[in-house]
Amino acid sequence: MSDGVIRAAHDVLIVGGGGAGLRAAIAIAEVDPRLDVAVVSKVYPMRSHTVSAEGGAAGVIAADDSLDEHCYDTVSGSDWLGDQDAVEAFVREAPEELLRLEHWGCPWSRRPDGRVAVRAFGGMKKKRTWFAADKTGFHMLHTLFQTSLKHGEVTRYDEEFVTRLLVDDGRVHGVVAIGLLTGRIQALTAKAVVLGTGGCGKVFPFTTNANINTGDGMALAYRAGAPLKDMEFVQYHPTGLPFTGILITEAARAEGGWLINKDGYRYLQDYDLGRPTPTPELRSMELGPRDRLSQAFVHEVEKGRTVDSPYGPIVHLDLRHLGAKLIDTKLPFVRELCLKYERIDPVHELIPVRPVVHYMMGGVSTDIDGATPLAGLYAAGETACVSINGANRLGSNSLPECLVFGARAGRAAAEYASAAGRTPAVVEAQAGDEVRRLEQDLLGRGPGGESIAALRDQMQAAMEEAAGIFRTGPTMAKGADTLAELQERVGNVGLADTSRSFNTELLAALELANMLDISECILQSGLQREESRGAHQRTDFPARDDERFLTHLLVHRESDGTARVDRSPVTITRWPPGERVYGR
Amino acid sequence: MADSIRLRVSRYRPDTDPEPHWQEYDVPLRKEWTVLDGLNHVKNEVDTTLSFRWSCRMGICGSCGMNVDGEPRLTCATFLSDHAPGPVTVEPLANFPVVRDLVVDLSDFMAKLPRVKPWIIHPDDHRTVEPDVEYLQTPEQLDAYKQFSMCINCMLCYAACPVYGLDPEFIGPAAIALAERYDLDSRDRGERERLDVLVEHDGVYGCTFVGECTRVCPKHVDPAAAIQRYKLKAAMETVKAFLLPRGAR
Amino acid sequence: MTRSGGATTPSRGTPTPSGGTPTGLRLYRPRVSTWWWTRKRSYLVFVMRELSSVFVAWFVVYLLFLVHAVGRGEAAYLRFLDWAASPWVTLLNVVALAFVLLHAVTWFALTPQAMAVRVAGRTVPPVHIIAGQYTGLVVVSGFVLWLVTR
Amino acid sequence: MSRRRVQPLVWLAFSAGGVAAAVLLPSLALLFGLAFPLGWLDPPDHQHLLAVVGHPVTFVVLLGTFVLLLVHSAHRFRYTLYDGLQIKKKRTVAVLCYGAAVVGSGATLAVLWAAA
Ligand SMILES: Cc1cc2nc3c(=O)[nH]c(=O)nc-3n(C[C@H](O)[C@H](O)[C@H](O)COP(=O)(O)OP(=O)(O)OC[C@H]3O[C@@H](n4cnc5c(N)ncnc54)[C@H](O)[C@@H]3O)c2cc1C
Ligand code: SF4
Ligand code: F3S
Ligand code: FES
Repeated sequence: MSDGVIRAAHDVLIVGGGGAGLRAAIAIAEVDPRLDVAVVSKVYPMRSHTVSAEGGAAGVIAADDSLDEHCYDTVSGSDWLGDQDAVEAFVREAPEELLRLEHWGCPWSRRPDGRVAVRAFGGMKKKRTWFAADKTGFHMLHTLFQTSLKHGEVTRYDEEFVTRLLVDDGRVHGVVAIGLLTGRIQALTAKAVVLGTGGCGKVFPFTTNANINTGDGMALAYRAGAPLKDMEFVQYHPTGLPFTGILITEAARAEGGWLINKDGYRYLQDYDLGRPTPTPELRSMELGPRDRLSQAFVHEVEKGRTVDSPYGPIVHLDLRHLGAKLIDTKLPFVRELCLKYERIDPVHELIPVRPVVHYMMGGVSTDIDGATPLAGLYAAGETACVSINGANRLGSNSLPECLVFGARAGRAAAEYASAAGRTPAVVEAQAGDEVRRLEQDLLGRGPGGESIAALRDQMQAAMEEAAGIFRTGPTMAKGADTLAELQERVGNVGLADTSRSFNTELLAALELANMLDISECILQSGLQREESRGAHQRTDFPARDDERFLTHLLVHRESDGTARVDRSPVTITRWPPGERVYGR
Repeated sequence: MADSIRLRVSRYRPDTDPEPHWQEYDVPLRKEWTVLDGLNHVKNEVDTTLSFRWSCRMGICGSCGMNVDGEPRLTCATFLSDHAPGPVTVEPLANFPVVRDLVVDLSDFMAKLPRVKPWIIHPDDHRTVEPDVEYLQTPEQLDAYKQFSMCINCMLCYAACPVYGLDPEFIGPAAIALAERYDLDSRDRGERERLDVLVEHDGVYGCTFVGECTRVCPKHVDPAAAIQRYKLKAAMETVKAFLLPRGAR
Repeated sequence: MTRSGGATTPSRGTPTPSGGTPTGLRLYRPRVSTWWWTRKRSYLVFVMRELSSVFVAWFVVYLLFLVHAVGRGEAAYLRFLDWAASPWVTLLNVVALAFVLLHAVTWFALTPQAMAVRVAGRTVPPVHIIAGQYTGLVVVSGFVLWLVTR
Repeated sequence: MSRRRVQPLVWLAFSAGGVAAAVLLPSLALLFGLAFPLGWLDPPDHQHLLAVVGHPVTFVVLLGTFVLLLVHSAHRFRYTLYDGLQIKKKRTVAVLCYGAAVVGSGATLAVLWAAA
């Protein structure tokens, strides 16, 4: 083992051991086993947040379904902001990827005849969501992880936190990472780097996301000079448990659950989402898209038709009419979570729910092979923005997105790495700078100064205030001011923990800095988009404005650290912009 | 209900401490707070140097296992109110080397897991590469292995198993349960290969059926059952090989 | 296309972080105390259960004495019975019987876990397996009683 | 290869012994260990017992059962020594335990043979 600044050199380095990262690693191992691949992850791969996904993964397989219909649902779901070439590639390859997972042992739920079962999902006109009971992400992630173990040639750096991308002359050459167990800070060089670092729900106070979802990859890319795309689109999931923010999967509604207000009324019928029917109707009512359902909730609050709880207003999800048998076979985890965290049994009781921050449509801007504008840098999964999700992601599209674009990014990175030259020597000096920054500036700083937790709380509060389900110019501008102030103060956070080994305080400080950068991008994009589209609803600009805003917004980081927003066109192939219609 | 509860937390900093010692913190006792919420309160408000792992806070990522009042538990699924009036002792998972405070070293398990080949093995190699058709699997065939596929690798079973504590060579409950999971999968043909690994001296026969692994498993995987069934399977195979010396292979 | 069926070839990246504790860590390795099994009730029950082996062996020896005595003739048999009624042998037998019963109860309770019994494609529920074993115990005991007292 | 294949067979014998101990020993122990010596029941007369013990079927059954019980005990006791007392000399323990079972089995054969 080398003890210098550079610890090891690889051909392709994958940052992230979630669905996207592992799929990329396996793709490379399969296309070119001679390439030297490594996966770096800040948690053990099977702890990645993909593990919490519940509902399912969409892929056309049923006889009555077609690729075009899945494309249309996705494009209209995205409020026409998704790039249609990417959507077409995604829809075409999703079934193959899901089948591949079937071959690797994923325990998909089955029909009595042994074929893979599919369920309905929000915003989808056909049943096409593959599921493994309601622990789909868990089973997918463990299947991927265990399959990756077969490829013993893939090196893993578990519990290593990447703090910086090494860039020279517009090309990425590796990363600097902290080994959490030892505290050792060293560079891992590579000809290509793939980011699969997941989402950033933790910039908000109330989220379904795990503690690790701090948007590190987006911040790494942003600082290295790659732009972030469509950052203003933050998905609120309509059904999270109050207090914890634990998600009650959309599958609960797909299986027939109802959303009711304090009068027991299925209020979605008042918001142009169709008429209530006893059994679920596709693309209607409870199976409408997430943006519209979350917005309906806010209107119910305004009308005073929600229930007050210690954790703010809530509505109820009613599963009682589904019966114990269906709940236990199709939604066992929902029951487990309700019993454990709310001490209620959904077989007999109503589940209290409220909208909760769930998913980032935006991310590191990539082309349809996962390549970012920065040579040698690739991204896939929630951290990337290809974009297939546009202004609103449909439930069950993101797991297959991790697979499809994880594999594509992996293959593209492999190809690039095969042709790339040697790592230049300047990289070592850069790595040395980063090591010094972490060791002297941060670790050597000592206690006192600002508290990480307090700054984080203030950031989250500001984001909830400014970038909620409904937004206005002035509130976003005010939020941006608060962020600017927090940016100043974050330079003074104190570190009481001087230990090298498993220093989670150091991590929290680095994650906070990442989240502040991303929060800023979200608000800066949001301010620029003077219209309402999908998840970005501005009460000061309530209408969609295709004239001015049928375009992506890209946030670049200027050399002085400020954000510059510019535009890039949306690719339209076969589905010209139209009205989003649900329930009619 | 009292409004606060005392946590007795094991601290160990390798740079300065020769061995772990106790530190006590009082945290608010709220009905929806888990032990993990208590620890986070300490981390955020009281003592930022306390170190522990957690992520999903919904009992699925498997990272927050610790010994709470002597029992291996997921701290995100263990409520403070169930341990009132306290004090609640919080220690790193038993049977593992301690890295720091409540963080243990899992390298041993991570090295063992690939040994049991927890992936689909099938002589037709294309099965794992070409996504042409789906392989049929009836709900009954799925049920046969489903329970053993629920393992979140939380390591509570290793912390509870005295055999593992005494002999860290023992491959251990979760790894064997995962081997069983693939053996029972109708798409797999790797039984023989895994058997060869698991009949070794540190394999299934190291287990003396203490059964604690199953008792503490938060996901009802029942590794104890997996192991005993494996023993029987291995014995039957051996008898078969003995009776039909060549034919069986 | 051939691929080694999952051989874990050593990786080519310099260190092998996938497995193996990183070097240079000062880990604290807790020692398991000799009395670990007194710490928890379930551990204690386990060790007691395992100790039943001593008493099973004792009964084998004891029954062999009996058989031996029977083979030597009536007088030896009666002497054996006298010896067996002596206080310390009685005490030993009482304790040993208790352990044998503990063995039987725990053995029966654990069987369903160790063995998935399938009849006509369906898994037999654990209670049935346990009940079946107790039935076996009663039948065998009845037979023994009948055989020796007939 | 052949060495490690012994483990499963020993375990099988251990299990068979466990079953035998669970279904057969309680009644035998209760009758011959307590009930007959202490006079709770009239002890069977010598002639009858001799006939039973001398029967070839009894011979085979008792021999088989006793050997299994001894292997069962030896196997379990071996692990009790490893775990309960943390004895580290694993080889020695194994040799002593199984050795005792082998010697015991020889003695069983001799005693049963002599009585038959
Ligand atoms: C509760 C919940 C339920 C969901 N349900 C569904 C569903 O039913 N269907 C669906 O399609 N989608 C669902 N989603 C969305 C979907 O699960 C995620 O978008 C997807 O799993 C993201 O996968 P990923 O591979 O991009 O990232 P993750 O799985 O989040 O992995 C990120 C990886 O990056 C690593 N990493 C991050 N930062 C660093 C760093 N600085 N250094 C080193 N490593 C780093 C982490 O360790 C981790 O391994 C759900 C999401 C949530 C929160
Ligand atoms: S078997 Fe259970 S206790 Fe053991 S690691 Fe798996 S989930 Fe955790
Ligand atoms: S606790 Fe240990 S000894 Fe066996 S039954 Fe479970 S692995
Ligand atoms: S934090 Fe994920 S299991 Fe507890």
